Amino acid sequence: MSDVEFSATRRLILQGAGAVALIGLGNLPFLTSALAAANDKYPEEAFKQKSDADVIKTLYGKTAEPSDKVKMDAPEIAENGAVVPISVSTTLTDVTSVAFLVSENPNVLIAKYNIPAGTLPNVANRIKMAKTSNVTVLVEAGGKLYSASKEVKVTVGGCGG
Amino acid sequence: MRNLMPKSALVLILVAAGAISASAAGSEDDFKTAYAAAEAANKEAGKLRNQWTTTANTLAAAKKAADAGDFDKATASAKEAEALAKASIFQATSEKTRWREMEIR
Amino acid sequence: MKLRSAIYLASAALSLALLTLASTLPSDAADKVDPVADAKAFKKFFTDKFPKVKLEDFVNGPYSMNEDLYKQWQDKEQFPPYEFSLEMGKEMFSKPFKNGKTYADCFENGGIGVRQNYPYFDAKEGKVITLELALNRCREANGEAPYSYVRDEMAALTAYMAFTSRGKPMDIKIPDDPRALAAYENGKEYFYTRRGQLNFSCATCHVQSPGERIRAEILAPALGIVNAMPIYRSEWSGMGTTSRRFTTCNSQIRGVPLSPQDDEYRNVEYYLSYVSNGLPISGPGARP
Amino acid sequence: MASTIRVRATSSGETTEVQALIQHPMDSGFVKNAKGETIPPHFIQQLTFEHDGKNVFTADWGGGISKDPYVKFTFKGGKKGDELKIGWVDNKGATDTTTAKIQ
Repeated sequence: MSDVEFSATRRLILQGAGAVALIGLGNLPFLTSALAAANDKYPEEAFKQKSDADVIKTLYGKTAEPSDKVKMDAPEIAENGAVVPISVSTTLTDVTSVAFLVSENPNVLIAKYNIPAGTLPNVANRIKMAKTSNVTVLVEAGGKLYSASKEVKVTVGGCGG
Repeated sequence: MRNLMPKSALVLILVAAGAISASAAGSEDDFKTAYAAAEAANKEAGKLRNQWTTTANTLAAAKKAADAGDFDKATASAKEAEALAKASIFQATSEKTRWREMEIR
Repeated sequence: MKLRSAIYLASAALSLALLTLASTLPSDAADKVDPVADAKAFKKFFTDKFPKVKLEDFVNGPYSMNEDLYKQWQDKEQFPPYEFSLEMGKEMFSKPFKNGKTYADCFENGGIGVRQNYPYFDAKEGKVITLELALNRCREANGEAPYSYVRDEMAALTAYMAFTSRGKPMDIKIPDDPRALAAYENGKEYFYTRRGQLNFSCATCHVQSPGERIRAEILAPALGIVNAMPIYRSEWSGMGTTSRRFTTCNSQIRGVPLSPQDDEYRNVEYYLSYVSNGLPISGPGARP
Repeated sequence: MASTIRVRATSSGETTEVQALIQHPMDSGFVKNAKGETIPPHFIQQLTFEHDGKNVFTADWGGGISKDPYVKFTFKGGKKGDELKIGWVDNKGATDTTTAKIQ
């Protein structure tokens, strides 16, 4: 990979992050190639949105339809808002991405996972929740957008996390 | 959690409340006297291995008010701190035998 | 018995007077120190209170009392948050001191699989030695500065030593020595003594109310609570030692904590560990 | 310094389940420290997994992912002994990469 490509990829990933010290990054050729291969720009704008609707609009530009084929596994009461285990699985086919949204967090979008062909649409992660909130998972499949939501109660807020 | 505050807590609160109401308008001397008494009581609580964080906080508040020249407030805080320290002494003393009431046997 | 109810009913002043009297009486008149009976009663109390929880599961703290929590814990245990601390502990444990010796030189069996024997009563010194204290003494004996008892390095070392001892039953011994019995009894007294402005004892939360929520936290049962140490608490966003647990418990009830490893803390650990004898070591643990 | 990335990848024959845990503060930028000062945002933005020269999973993360983040996913294929390459980059430009063998 040439230096030109390298720095172009860096700029893509780090837009807005300002000056970056490129020291001790010995392993970068793989990383940049991997990130370039993902062919996905980090959705900086979507991560700044303050409502479910704005996240969905910024990230996908279409509306989501609730589906019982999207299964979200989340606790009723989070043991601590700093670490809430949440996972998704779906029987939908041709899934290209999934995303997790927490309506009451200062920034609603938590994570977006890009699912290439050959990777199953099952993802688990641990998220922060500031307070009791609706949690929504979006599944992009066959060019359409599906969703499932659940309220998770939080008694100890996770913004301290 | 209703049962977590046993009767002795009421006693402690009464002890504390009685002492607070005794506060009076104060000069710097009043403050110094009250502060010294509070510190002495808190030191005794320390010997009993039972100081309260609230005593330390109230002592600090008293000192802060005194530094700002508000001796009324400083004296009142010092007296409150003394009451808290005395309540902690009472607690430590009575618990010397009362702890057995809770024991699993 | 009469004395006890009298105190209960007496006014503050009167009870103070009575107590002065009481303290001059031999305090163990009716209460001969009997650790074996204590441990039996302690286990019976918890197994009666939570008939569905298996004895060995009490070491899993609040997770043993609540299904929703249990599931979240299982999810977390797939890749537990104490993983990094554990690795750091393993690395630290094998790295030689400046004099070339290692922690292994200070412990029986090279420190592997020995967590269940701590704390122990040292007859020479006449006091209780905890694992945390033993680790710092090991450092000092080898010319190294001791670690803070409440910080990450101590948590990492004890996490590793607990991990190598997982599943081994807690095995605390009380030698036939009046000083050992006195230390045990002092630990028990500390455990049940109410303190702080909130007037809570350790037992208020961890005997009377395990499984219940206090503010937002679910309380752990006292039985087996030490078997899981050290712990990664989500609330702390990090690891905590037994020392950290004791001192923060004290400040939460508005009591000024003692210094880590003061007599009372070592003794209460001795007491709690002894009454949890037979339950497996499960540390390092993860807690809300 | 040890890697910030821990990976467990297990093949069932048909699929490979991958779990990763990364040491990172994941500061959201909404939290104040003890002095009342806001802790500036510092979080991983992108995490990628590559198997056999092909991307199998990419995570785009914000500050709402927990400290020391964890993720689990499954992909078709992958044999025991195969290598996985994992790398992340955060909002300050720091990165780390590692490789892990499928068990």
